[in-house]
Amino acid sequence: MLHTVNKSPTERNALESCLKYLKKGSAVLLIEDGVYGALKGTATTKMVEQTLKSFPIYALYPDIEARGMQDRVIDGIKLVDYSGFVDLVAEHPTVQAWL
Amino acid sequence: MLHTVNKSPTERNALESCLKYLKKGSAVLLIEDGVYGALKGTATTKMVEQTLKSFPIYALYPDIEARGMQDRVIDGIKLVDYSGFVDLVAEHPTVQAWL
Amino acid sequence: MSEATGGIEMEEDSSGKIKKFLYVNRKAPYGTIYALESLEVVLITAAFDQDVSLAFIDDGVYQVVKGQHTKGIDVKNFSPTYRALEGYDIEKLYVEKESMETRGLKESDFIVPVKVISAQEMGDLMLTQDVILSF
Amino acid sequence: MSEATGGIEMEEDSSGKIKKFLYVNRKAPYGTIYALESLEVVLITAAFDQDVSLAFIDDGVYQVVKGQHTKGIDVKNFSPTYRALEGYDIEKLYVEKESMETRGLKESDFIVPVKVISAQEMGDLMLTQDVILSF
Amino acid sequence: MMKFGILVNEGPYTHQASDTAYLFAKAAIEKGHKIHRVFFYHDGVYNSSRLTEPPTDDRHIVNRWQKLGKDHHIDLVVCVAAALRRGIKDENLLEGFRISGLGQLVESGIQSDRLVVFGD
Amino acid sequence: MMKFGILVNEGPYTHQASDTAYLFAKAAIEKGHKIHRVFFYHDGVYNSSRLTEPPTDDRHIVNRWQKLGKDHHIDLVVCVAAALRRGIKDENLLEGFRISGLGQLVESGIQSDRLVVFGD
Repeated sequence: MLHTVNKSPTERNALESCLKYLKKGSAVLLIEDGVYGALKGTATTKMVEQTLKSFPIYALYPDIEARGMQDRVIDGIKLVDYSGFVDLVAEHPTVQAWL
Repeated sequence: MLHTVNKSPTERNALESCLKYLKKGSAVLLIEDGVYGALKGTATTKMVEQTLKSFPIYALYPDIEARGMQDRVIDGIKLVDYSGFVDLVAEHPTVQAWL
Repeated sequence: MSEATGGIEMEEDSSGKIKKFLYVNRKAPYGTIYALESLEVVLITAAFDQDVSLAFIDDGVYQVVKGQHTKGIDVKNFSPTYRALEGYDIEKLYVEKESMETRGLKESDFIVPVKVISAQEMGDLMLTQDVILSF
Repeated sequence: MSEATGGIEMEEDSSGKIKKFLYVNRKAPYGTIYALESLEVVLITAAFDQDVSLAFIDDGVYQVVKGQHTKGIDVKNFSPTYRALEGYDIEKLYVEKESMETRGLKESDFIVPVKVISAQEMGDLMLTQDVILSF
Repeated sequence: MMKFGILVNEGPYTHQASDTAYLFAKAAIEKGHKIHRVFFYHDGVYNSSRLTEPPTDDRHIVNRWQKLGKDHHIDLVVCVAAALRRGIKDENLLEGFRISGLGQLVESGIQSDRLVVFGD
Repeated sequence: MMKFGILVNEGPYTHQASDTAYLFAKAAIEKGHKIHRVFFYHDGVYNSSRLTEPPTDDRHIVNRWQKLGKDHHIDLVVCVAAALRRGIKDENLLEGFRISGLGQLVESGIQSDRLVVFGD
């Protein structure tokens, strides 16, 4: 299943909570303020890199770019546009929003 | 000065952040979902008890009661009603809301 | 909750189709309206004879705590509605264990019978669902 | 930001009184509108000849990061407005050090000159203010 | 006796901010303080819609502000810029509220002894 | 080709949810998928106000939904219970949206291949 996270991990617990529920076949898509979870060198980088070893993590590039974070994305996180977002939803049988 | 915090400390970083800025004469008032920060036996209890040694912490009783938390408040946290909230604002030269 | 049940229209053909709906509640009550309005959707979903489950995780576990008295904030106490869910055949209420424990709560603190399960089990439950709504 | 300056009315007598206004920005831009609408208040406050300071703490530090390109989300990029503040004699912009560092940012990442100060110093700054607005 | 200004940043029902602000204002008045103005900003502008119709067993947040304003001569000001982008205009504004500029908020900060912020 | 339902839980401008939902819907349509319904709940109901008037250099979120709905036969449904307590009625509802019950959301969950939630 696909988990979308739209909250900054330094303001709220949505990302950290989401990661507890991942299962085989799960993927995470970071959107809106959630893209701050895709960054290198922050307080939450280690947690995200650890997750990347077992699960694919995507980030919505238009949101990354809007926030000026284009040069800071963790290696291994895949960038998608809205079209890629649609594909991810279509590829996974369910989608859960972590609001 | 008076700091009001209206966010749950297990959802957001408002309380933790607020506590970093306390100075001599500062007081903290927990309101709305912020009253979850006034509880015993939670993940944030220790942080709050530590702060209590140096600064007064108040909690809005109507919000505690609404949430069914009346028997769980940390000893030393002072309970106030809306009238007491008004007094706290009047007693301190400024008030800052941690939203 | 009379407004909640208004406006049921089944003009489109969805008869017979039964899906598994999971409502994920992660927010505390009263500070925001999400808990109340989520409950309104839950009741409607049951009226459509769907297979409904409710998950309470993170601050969502506070929604089902006993002893809520809201007179002082002049807001309606909607927690008794959780007890009414049984009458709508909604009996699958799950509380995530770690969320409960880090908030100093135990099973006897809840206003309704809930099943306390681990994050692992909750993750498995999510996988079995057709539609997941979170508020 | 033309709408922001609409509706200035000084019919009541507040002439001569100068207070210290501190705007505390704790939220990231674009996910919510608070950063933008906070900036609109800041500009108006300057038009009233008040003594304005801006504090960026927690995710608020993201507001003043360079290189924002918002075309892809179809929202207006308002970050250049921070550079225009100087023209309104708003020059006291403070970034809290720990908030900056835990987000992997450094002084050269900001779109405007800011003073990076510790939480201790920020606490002292707050104490000297008359009015504190946070969004 | 003090003069308070109040800022409400969130809409009715969705967040508790408007409820808390109201109960604070009422308590302040009961204690003999003066609320000279309530300024509605961000989603707070939704507190002024005359079309608001909550369930009959629920509090009516909008009418409650209107009555408090009338009874105690409180200036209820809705920010014009915030209101326009959220669909609040004279057409759906409840009597007792007025739409004006952000300058009214700044003035409230200048003139009041305390400006108290309620938001999300 | 899939059939998507969309749920929007937040109002325009204040949160990015409505923007993201719109851009998602547009991309889905461009890829040949079908959006059969957008359901507006919670503060999402504010996305339907015909009185909305953003600054001229800003996107018009409400009109944008209307146009997408018209061009691609998307059912734009505003929850009646959520709308009433927030001051959205036929009186200020933009043409192209309709007010109906929560059953429409459940139906969307039943009938669509995916229900995608955008909120705060």
